[in-house]
Amino acid sequence: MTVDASRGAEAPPELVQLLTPEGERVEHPAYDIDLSPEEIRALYRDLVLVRRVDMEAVALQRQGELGIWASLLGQEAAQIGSGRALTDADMAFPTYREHGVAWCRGVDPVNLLGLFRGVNHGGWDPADHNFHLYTIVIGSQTLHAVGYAMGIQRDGADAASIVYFGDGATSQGDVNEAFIWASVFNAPVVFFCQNNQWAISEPLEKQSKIPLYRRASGFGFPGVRVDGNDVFACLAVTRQALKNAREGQGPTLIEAFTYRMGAHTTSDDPTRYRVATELEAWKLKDPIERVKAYMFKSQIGDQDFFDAVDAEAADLGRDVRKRCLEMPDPAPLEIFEHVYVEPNAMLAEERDQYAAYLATFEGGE
Amino acid sequence: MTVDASRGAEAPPELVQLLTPEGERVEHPAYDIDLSPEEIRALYRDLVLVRRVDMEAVALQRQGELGIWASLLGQEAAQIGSGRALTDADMAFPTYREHGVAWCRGVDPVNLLGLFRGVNHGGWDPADHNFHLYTIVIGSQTLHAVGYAMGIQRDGADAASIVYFGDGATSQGDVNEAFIWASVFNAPVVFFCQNNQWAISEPLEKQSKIPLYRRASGFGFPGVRVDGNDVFACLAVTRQALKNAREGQGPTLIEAFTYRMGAHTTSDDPTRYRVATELEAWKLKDPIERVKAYMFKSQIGDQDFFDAVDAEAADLGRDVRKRCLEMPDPAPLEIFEHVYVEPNAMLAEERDQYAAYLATFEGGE
Amino acid sequence: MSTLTLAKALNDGLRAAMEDDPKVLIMGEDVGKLGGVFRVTDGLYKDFGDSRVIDTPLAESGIIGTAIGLALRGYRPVCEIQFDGFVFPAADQIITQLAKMPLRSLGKLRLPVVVRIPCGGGIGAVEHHSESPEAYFTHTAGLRVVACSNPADAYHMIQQAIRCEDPVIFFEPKRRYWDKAVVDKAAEALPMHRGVVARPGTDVTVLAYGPMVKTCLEAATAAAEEGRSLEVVDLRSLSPLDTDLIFESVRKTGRCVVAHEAPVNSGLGAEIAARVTEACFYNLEAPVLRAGGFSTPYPPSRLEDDYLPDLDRVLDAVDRTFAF
Amino acid sequence: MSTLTLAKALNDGLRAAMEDDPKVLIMGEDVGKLGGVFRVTDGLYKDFGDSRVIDTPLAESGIIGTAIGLALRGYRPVCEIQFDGFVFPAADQIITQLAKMPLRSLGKLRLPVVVRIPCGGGIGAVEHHSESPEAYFTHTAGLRVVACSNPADAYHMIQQAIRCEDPVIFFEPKRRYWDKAVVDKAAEALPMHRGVVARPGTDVTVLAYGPMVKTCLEAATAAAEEGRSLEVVDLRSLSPLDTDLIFESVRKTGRCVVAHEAPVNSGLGAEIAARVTEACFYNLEAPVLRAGGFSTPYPPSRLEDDYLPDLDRVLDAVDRTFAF
Ligand SMILES: Cc1ncc(C[n+]2csc(CCOP(=O)(O)OP(=O)(O)O)c2C)c(N)n1
Ligand SMILES: Cc1ncc(C[n+]2csc(CCOP(=O)(O)OP(=O)(O)O)c2C)c(N)n1
Ligand SMILES: [Mg+2]
Ligand SMILES: [Mg+2]
Repeated sequence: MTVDASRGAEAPPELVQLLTPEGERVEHPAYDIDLSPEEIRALYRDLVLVRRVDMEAVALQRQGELGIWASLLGQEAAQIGSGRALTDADMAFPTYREHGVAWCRGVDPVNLLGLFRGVNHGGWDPADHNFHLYTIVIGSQTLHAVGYAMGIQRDGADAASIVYFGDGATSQGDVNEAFIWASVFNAPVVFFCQNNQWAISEPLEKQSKIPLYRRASGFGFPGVRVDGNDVFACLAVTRQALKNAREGQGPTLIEAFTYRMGAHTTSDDPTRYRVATELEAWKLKDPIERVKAYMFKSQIGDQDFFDAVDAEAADLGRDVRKRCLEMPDPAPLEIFEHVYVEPNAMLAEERDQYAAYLATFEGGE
Repeated sequence: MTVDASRGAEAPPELVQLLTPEGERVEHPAYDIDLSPEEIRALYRDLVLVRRVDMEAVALQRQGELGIWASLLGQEAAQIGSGRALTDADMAFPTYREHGVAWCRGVDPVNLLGLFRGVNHGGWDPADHNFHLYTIVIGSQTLHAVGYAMGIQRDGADAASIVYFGDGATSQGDVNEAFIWASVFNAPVVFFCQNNQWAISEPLEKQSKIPLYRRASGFGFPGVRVDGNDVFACLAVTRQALKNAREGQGPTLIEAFTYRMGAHTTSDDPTRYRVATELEAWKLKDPIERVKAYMFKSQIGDQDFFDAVDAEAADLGRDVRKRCLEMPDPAPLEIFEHVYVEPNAMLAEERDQYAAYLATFEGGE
Repeated sequence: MSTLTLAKALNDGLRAAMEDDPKVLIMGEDVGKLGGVFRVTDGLYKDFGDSRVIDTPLAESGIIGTAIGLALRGYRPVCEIQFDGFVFPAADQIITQLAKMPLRSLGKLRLPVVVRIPCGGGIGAVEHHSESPEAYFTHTAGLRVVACSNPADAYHMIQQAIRCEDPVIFFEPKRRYWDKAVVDKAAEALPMHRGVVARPGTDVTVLAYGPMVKTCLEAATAAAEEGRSLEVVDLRSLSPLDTDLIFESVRKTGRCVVAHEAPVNSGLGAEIAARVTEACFYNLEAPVLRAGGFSTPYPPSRLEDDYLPDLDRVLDAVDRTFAF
Repeated sequence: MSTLTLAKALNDGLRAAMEDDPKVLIMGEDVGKLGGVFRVTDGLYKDFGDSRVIDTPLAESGIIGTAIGLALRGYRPVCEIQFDGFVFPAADQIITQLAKMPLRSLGKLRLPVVVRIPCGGGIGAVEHHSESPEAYFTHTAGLRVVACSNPADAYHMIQQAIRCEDPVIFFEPKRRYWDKAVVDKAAEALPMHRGVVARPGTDVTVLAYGPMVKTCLEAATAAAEEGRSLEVVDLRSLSPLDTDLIFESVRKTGRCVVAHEAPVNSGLGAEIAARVTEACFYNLEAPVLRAGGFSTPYPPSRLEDDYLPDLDRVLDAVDRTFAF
């Protein structure tokens, strides 16, 4: 794998693909990957399990247990491929859809549900997993990732940060400022854009006239487009970009070319704005099926293995559901917790007044 | 002049130059210009007169007649060249330094001084000159220019908008959003960036690692770098970009490579952050001297002509000074004028109260 | 006369404005084919096309900034901010450009731009989707700020806002989008900056706007059962305030409560309290009290019923004014 | 004990903080070689180098956004916003990210970021260079907001702000940057969120902060000559407010005026008036009155002496409280 070829902004590489939709392994001059059967089985398992968690979450939302859910359906390979490229020391900054990355970082899936159920705004400790909180305000986390990377630089640490965002996000000023900062400070950061073709109802043409990976060239760092439904390619490309970052070669923009198979969120109705044939075409490029086909063909996985993973997935789904329902509602006075780290007299007074008010209902109602 | 060559984002043209610092006319494969002696004399006159206005303003500031002044010294060619490329129907959006463009648009120089003297925030009617108000908040006018261009599009008018901004401004989110909007909507707008090498004390390296004109390629439209001290080249390149815009070919980014010969503003002390040799080197590239040398050599201007222009400049300077000092201070109650177009009862009450308060001093103090 | 939801009333109002004036444009994220996430622009794209209903790139500063440019060219853009919490990327364009440009031009430039903001909580949403940022804009001179509370006002006020020559920040109470009422489209509308007595009363003035009007009307019904008469004023206009109406009511009742969803601290209720106290000092039997959101970020939705001032909290504030 | 300008006191305070803690960073436009347009960071670049004193690209959202990232990595960034009017491009990062992230993480994340904002008018500047945007931030839960008024406070408060585990918006009164006073660096500093009685008095409480403290002290001197005793309180902390101190003073005097440069409408004065009225209702002889900037954009500088509340306007408000 030559570094130069992968970084040549002048002559952008074509879509990087290592596994075709039909499950054929193919070569790419700049990127390759050597995975053991075990590693491949682990990736397959990841893909299936995160899809199962996602499915369960959609069902929970339908049943009124979550307020809303943003499904990752179709984007599993982009998330698992990139997520598994990270070392423990690397830091990831997600949007609201990176359930697959969260999985790779060891975040308990039930913790992801808290935000969508409305019991908290994020239930995990970012430091425990080097996985930041979900960010809903489009694009703002890109600057945090760059700042964090500037911190890594100052610490002289062997690490990088990676930040996830969508195709729509590329239009936000913040994202472009993040590109500038990263370039100017040569920050060890990887910009991982999941181009799932849609920003709610708006197709990519509303955000850019040219392929998104080419945006990077205008800022002086390399951009690469990878088949976002190909977990091998996503892994290879992200690994290389992180390595470059850690080695002082600065940022890379990765455009993972994929598709949002479901609605934007459970509140959305995509039939209002996109045609069914598009979805059908992308179904043929499913990120899981191609790995399965490859594993079958190359005898890396047999039916027993696939059945075992399915069974594990079913268990996981049940477990997630059960623990979701058990999640306690926060107590009213938690409204006032954690707003400040240090004491705040004015807020304490509001809190006390509300506590006293609540007390008047005790025994009543 | 072939359109294609000038727009090829893939293979960016070198610095476009039509007149060397020594006053030699040179050719450029993509851009050329055919100017009559009269037109050249007119450009020379423009250059000298705006420099004179600027000089007078600096002097007025030193004498306490202006609160501050942002000098255009060194950037005359970029401003006159681009300004003279505009048709009456085109609309220009300036920063706070476009005194030369204002001149081309027929704005009375004294009107520019109002803002810096503190008698108003902008004393001309933008519609009278198709020259918008000065904008101080860096970069925000770029979006206005794009929106205006979208209006031109909707009107089906034969016009374009042009927006001025500095090298520092390219780091603002707004400017990059403007690039996106312009590209996506194919808006008839020209982005004219005067790269004067400095954003107050920060050299270009703090804003970008690669030449600024290349930023455009990441957004899918052409960028071109022009010798910003060459009035012929600035005129040719801007004319072409405006023509392309009007003809439905979308935006162009022009990077006028120039130098801020003076302080950032009269409040600034550049000796704190830049070396004198830099200034000396740029003095040799003066935008006026090269035209003068060329005119002498090619006998387009003789000593009488140059003397006449100098005399006109001296008169203009005197006139500007005189009328600056005559500018009346606004009356206190003007604070409340024009905040709203339609009546506003709450503000009217504040106004009346203040008027009554002021009345208590009458005859007094 | 037709019975409309608040969302549909806005939709009809936008359509009427677009039919009246070809310069009116709709801009925002997902306002086109989708008709907006709340369907307020439903059908407009189909009928007016993409040159008048513009799906924009995903950037709020860009939306307002280009709307300003369009307004400078003679258009009247109506911008949708998808949710309250996403207005802040546009803060600079709104505060330093939209609000100030007319003044800066000595009145030569007019910016008839409307910024529609679905606001407030109560819909079980995730963070940033339930906020009430009105005080940021009432503090910004140069802007007009209004809030509708019911379908009839929604229909008329959105058209008034579009006709207004000044920029208008237009708040829409998202938890009331689906509330229905009869709308008389032919009726003569109250001027946009006038408030209205939504329910007359004698004992205490309750000032509210947007989503809280309904809550306060319910509180008034409950209070009436206990023999207390609340006068509920729907402010409608947040800047300028209809102080004549407010003061008249407080002078009559001698007591005043202001209710809003936004955090109390430095919220609009403070301004109203300060003005009422100054103007009605000798009429007040008690200080103006505020029933508002707590001075914390909006909580996760399972806590929003606690966070939002409800009927009980409004009545509690009313009770407290009688304790003075 | 040394005699310092307010700007130099800040400079010394920053230097002390950087010496104390290697995690403290300075970030902003022109803060490096130039030392900031007001020279508040003068010499720090030379002594601490470009990894601790960072000249950033020209983008305020980027400054705050990357400062948040640095804070997440354990640094303590002190960001300079060059002038008050340029904070708005960073509004989203401040309001939706900086203010809320600690809460969002259930307290697991801390963001000890200081945002320094030279504020206020009176220096003859062009537009956007003379504003007082504090109310936007006092209305934003999750932020702490303070304002220094004199060199000694500047020296101590900037260090306290940097040591604070919460984000702090730190206002510096630019027209007082060159005011000199003796600073006792070894003195024990008052807690950051406590106000102080700058001049004791008996007849009326005058509340002020930042640049207006000096004006109000001068007003008190003038009033004293006419036999009226003003108690001037320097609030220092704008959120949270030191309400104990404020109420104590008003309970004593029975009258209260709040002075600030920011527009009156929905300004911080409103919040103070509302709180004082509620807490001191029976003590008040008159409503709390406000002497503030008008509810207009900041005017061209030749009008700023009219716009800014001066000694006479403060005294006029005082007089009016005696007319009740
Ligand atoms: C600043 C901001 N504006 C608007 C929204 C509302 N919104 C949520 S998701 C979304 C579309 C995002 O599209 P994209 O970046 O492509 O990510 P995707 O959801 O497709 O993964 C929008 C407009 C938001 N969350 N933040
Ligand atoms: C949003 C904003 N931030 C900061 C400033 C302060 N400021 C005024 S000019 C300037 C530098 C601008 O540099 P550049 O864009 O290169 O234009 P130049 O002045 O060199 O023409 C700065 C930082 C401002 N006016 N607006
Ligand atoms: Mg997308
Ligand atoms: Mg510059």
